Amino acid sequence: MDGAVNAAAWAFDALLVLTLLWLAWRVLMGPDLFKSIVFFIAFGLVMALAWVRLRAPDVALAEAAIGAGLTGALFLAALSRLAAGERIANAKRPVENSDTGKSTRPHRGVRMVFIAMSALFFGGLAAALLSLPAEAPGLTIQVAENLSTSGVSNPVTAVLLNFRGYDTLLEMGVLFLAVVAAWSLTPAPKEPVSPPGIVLASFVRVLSPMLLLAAGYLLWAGTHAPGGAFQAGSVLAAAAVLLLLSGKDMKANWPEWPLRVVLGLGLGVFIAIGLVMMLIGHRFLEYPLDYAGDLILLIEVAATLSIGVTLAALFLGGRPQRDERK
Amino acid sequence: MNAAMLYALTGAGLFALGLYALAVQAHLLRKIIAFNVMGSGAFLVLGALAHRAPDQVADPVPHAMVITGIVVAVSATAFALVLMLRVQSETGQPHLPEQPSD
Amino acid sequence: MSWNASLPLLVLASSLVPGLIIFCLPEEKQRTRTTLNLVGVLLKLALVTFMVWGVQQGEHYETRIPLLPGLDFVLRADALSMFFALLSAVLWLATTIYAIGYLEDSPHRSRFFGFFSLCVTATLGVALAGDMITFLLFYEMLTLATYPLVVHRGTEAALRAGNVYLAYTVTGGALLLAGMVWLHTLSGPLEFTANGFLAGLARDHAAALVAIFVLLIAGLGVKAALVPFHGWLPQAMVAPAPVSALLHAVAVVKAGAFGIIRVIHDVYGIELAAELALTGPLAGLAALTIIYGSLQALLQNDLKRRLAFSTVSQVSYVALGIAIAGPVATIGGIVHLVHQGLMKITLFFCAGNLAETLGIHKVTEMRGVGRRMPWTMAAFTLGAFGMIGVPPMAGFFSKWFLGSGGLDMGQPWVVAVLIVSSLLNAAYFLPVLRAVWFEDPPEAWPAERSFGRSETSLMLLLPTLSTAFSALAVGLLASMPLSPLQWASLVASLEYRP
Amino acid sequence: MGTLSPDSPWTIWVIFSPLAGAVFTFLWPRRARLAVPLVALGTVGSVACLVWQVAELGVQSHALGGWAAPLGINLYADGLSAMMLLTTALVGAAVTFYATEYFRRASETARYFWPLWLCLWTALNALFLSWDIFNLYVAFELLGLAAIALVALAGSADALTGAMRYLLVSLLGSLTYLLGVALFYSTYGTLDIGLLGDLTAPSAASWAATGLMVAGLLLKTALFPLHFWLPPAHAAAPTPVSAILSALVVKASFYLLLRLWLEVFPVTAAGLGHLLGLLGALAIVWGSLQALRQTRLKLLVAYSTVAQLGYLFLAFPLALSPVAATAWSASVFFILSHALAKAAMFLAAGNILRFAGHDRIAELGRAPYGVSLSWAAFGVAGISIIGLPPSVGFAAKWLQLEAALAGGQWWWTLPIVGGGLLATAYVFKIISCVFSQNGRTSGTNGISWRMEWTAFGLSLAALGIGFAAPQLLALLNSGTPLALHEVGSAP
Repeated sequence: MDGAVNAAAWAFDALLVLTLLWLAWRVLMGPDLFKSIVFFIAFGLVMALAWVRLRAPDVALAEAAIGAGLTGALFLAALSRLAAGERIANAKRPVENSDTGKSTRPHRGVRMVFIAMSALFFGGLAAALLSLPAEAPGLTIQVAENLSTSGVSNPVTAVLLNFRGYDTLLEMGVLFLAVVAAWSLTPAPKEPVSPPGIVLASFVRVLSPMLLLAAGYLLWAGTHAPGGAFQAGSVLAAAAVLLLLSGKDMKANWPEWPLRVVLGLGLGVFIAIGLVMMLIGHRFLEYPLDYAGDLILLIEVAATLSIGVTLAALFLGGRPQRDERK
Repeated sequence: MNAAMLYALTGAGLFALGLYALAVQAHLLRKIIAFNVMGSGAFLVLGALAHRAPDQVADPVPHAMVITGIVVAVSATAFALVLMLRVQSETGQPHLPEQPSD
Repeated sequence: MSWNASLPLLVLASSLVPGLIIFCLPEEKQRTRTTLNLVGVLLKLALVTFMVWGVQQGEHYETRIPLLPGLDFVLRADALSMFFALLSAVLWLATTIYAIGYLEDSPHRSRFFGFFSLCVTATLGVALAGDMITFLLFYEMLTLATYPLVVHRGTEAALRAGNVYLAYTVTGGALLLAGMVWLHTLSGPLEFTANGFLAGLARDHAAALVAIFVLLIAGLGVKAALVPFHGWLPQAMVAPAPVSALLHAVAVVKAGAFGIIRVIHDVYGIELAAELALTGPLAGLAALTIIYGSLQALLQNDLKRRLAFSTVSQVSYVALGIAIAGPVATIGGIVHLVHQGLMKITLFFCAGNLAETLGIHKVTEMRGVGRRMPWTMAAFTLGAFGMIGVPPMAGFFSKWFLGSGGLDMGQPWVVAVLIVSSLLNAAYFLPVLRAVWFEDPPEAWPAERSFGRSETSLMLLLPTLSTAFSALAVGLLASMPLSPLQWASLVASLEYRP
Repeated sequence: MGTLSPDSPWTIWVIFSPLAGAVFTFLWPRRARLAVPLVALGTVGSVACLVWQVAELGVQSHALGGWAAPLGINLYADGLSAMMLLTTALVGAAVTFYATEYFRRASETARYFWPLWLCLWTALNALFLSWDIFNLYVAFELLGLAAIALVALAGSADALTGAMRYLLVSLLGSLTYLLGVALFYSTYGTLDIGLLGDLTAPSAASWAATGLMVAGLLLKTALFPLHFWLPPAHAAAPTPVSAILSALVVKASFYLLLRLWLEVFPVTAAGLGHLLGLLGALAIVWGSLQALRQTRLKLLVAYSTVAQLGYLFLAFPLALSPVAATAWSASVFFILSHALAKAAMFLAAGNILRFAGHDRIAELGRAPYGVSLSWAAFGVAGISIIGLPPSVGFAAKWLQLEAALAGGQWWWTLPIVGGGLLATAYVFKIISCVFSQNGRTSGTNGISWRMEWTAFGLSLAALGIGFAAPQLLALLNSGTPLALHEVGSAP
């Protein structure tokens, strides 16, 4: 009986792994960029399945929402903007640059060398992996022992927001920086990414509130079950992206500064709480036992908002255009 | 060898595949996609190895690290895409020019 | 910091500070610049004189600042350093006045005098350096400060000469550095000590010490223009005349020669150097340089190039005197620092006067110039006689001591070298003198400028006459107390204390 | 609670002063000119206090969130961290001062300089203080993204392609590093540098991890032959950014390599050490020759960085001897020296570029007289780059030569000494322009005194700080970061 379950599990794992590799190959080497991106989204979803198999539901959620969903959307948006840019370039110089979209591959011999090097790399890495001792050292026990004083009951959330909260803080910094950096590069492209259709618009009208609800649930659930700020934030961003896709021109109506404030909110609240803890005599980011849960929730709410808006802003691909109109 | 190790090896394979694509693909969008595949591979190695002892409870620390890594990756990707579009609008093409030989 | 400890720093500051201020002065502030220059010169001269007096009274002047583990920045006054310091201070006075006259109305004077002051600061630093690392500091500073002077004119030729100059001197500095670090790893501190500080290492590290010696002498030999490291010196002749005077008589070649004295006396110690058989080859190299320089000088038609090769030859007298490794010859070598300085600076001033006043650059153009510029050519004659070694000029005493020192040490070949060299000196100077005084002047000079009743600008003439006179005086008064010769004897006696 | 007393955790303020500044300048760009000096002052002050703590009280550590390693993340400051922070603070303050003038004409891109630069400063400080290899990865990404965005700020095609290439290299380096982190964690079950140091032993996995991390970091440090991305990016960036990148950012990845080498990697990496030294020597020669060949001033300065980075790597073979601490100290001194001098050089070059309107070396003659102080800065910085006394570059070179000769590896003196000669050649290729009579008289754009004096001040600091070498050496050895793994020192 056990054997049969095991065999089935093995077969499933093997199938999953082969699918992953095949999808990756199609993503990387497929001739058509659009198809590659679609395959990439599929790849992300299968990857999420793999994370489920590895008993990492939090990661699976994050991978599905961010790794597959948002990254895929970013790729699609970039591809359509690339095409638009190429049309402009071709309009200017119709003859010489007609083949810019096609990627030029290096010579066969060079490719063989790269193949050999990648294979060598894989071989070495695989040998190192296989040489690892069977018993995995880790921090499972320490996390479990301290979970009760962390303020939350989901161990991953405890690690993310308490034990290794500083990592998460810097990661919020990276997100914040990504927006600043993207805004510094260019104003957001003016044309809507795709023309809104009636079906899409009504679909979005139904879906957006549900997504908001889902985000709220994920955020709340994160304290004791899979979920948390990043997953919730990305769902929030998904709602925003859908609204943008359906042609809601949010940037025109909104003044810029609330947007800036929300973008900085997560990081700001995180730093402020850390420093306040320090000023009242604790370590940086050390939450008093009684308030740990509340403080973490406060940080998560702020972070969720910021993450959602940040990811949506990144999807827009540049700074708000208000500045250019003046 | 168990299932977790299988996933870890797959992670290494994805990383190597991405590395190859990074080397041979000239289109910047493809290079950026390759980074994402490599990143997924690295995360898979990290997550799967923590799980390689059969009957252990999953170690949450690598999971947290992977989530952090995914968010960092999406930030870097988003920025890279904007930069790619700027390169295209300045130079007219989504490739890097040949390195001036030095 | 006590007075005695700060005095060496003040000596350096007396030219460094005016130099830095001069950099910031606008070009047209000529009077301020001249005042600053002269105040700096006189202040430095006063301070150095005071220190000379102090050293004679047994005062101890030392500045010490830690620099690296086991290594300090040390400025210290001893007999040898004050000897060189006083020479530099005095000749700087003459050169500064000369340069002010020479560069009247030429562009970039603030820049020129700024680097000029840095150059002298570096020379004084070389003189006062109490350990090798401090010596190296100022030795490199000297390189950097003289480069802008060499390329001052900014022509293609000047820039090329500057590159050659840098290539030689920086390589020399690098060799010196390598030698010093190696020495440091063997011996620890690198402070100059009378009779050297390496005696204890001779048994275990003899080979290393020889190699280090080669590195150090090669590094110093570049500036001292020892063959085969002399290539930069004739090239650097494109620089303005005061710079040439400075390079040849006061700063650069002297710093190299002075460094050789320091290495042999105060690093290795003359006994150890002789024991390791280092002095013999050095003496041979010096002798070779003496002959080679003289021969080359004979072949030059350009006056400044002829003088340059003469320098190559003459400076090696210093190295020769030290390398003979006997007390008498050492006196001859050390005193030649001063004697050659006075004579060679006179000759370069004269060359500058000829170029500035009449546009004469070539030896063949000098016919009959004695009638047009009698004072200048009188000074030139004194300098030339000194170089040949005619008594009672200063150069005679140098050669006398070198020769008798060589005989004392049982090395009669030295006398032969000196005789050949003197004959060659005579061969490249006497025909010039004959042409100057006894041939008829041409119809017109290449580019004549009028200076009223005087034969040339007084700012040019006075320094020339005073250095020529000094070259005569130090010879005539050689036996007076405090004459360079007596002072050199004192320095030598410290090294050869029984 | 005495939080601001001398024993308060200045490590925290060192990281969060600039980060708070970054958020503030993003939210209120119009107040940036007012806030930035305060932020810089706060950061430099915090660093000064931390350095004082390290010098007087020894190692400072702070368990973030109250969770000690291995569960939590420790901040850790010893002499090495203090030196890096100090270097960053010196250059950072100067560049901040310079940039207030450089970006005076508020353009749309200029207002993003401040949050980006302050993020970068945060990342640097975080990197120098973090004691956790995964946290270092996050800090590294922060650093890389900020640096790349700053390069792209120049907006030209050169800058954008340079930034893009930099981005690709940076991401590749980070991912390779991350894979190494994964291997270390799954072998030893901890991310803390100190704990890992006690655990690591030679094994296939730890060797693979070492290899991956070293490769990633070499790529980011631009060690020859992985330097190809550096000169275009550094040369095309806006002037203050060029200074920051060359002075600080490449040093950060070297610092990390050094730290991991000393603390984490299995100790017997002799072959790898010699390889790194060899590449360093080649970098010195190749970078210098390339610098000599350049016809543009900023590219010349950028290639000089490639060459100077080579010196840092000579420590790896030199430390395989009883005088390891000397060899490592030399590298840290090179970092300090090059940071100050190269920042000064880039700022000076930027002034000259802005004044003359171009940076073609052949046409720079006679341009100098409007910006003579910048030329002086270039020259004085050149003294440090060449390594002449009394600059701190000389101290570094002296220590390195000493390590080579005392450690019985005399052949390394050849690149050290030869590099100085080549450096003289390319520095004076520029300096000779001042004296040249060729070229056109050009230059109409006035350069404010602040921009000139910042460059000059930095170059003077590089020259004069050599006199503080004994104190710096004492600071560096606080907590003996360099003496932990002296191979072969004990019988």
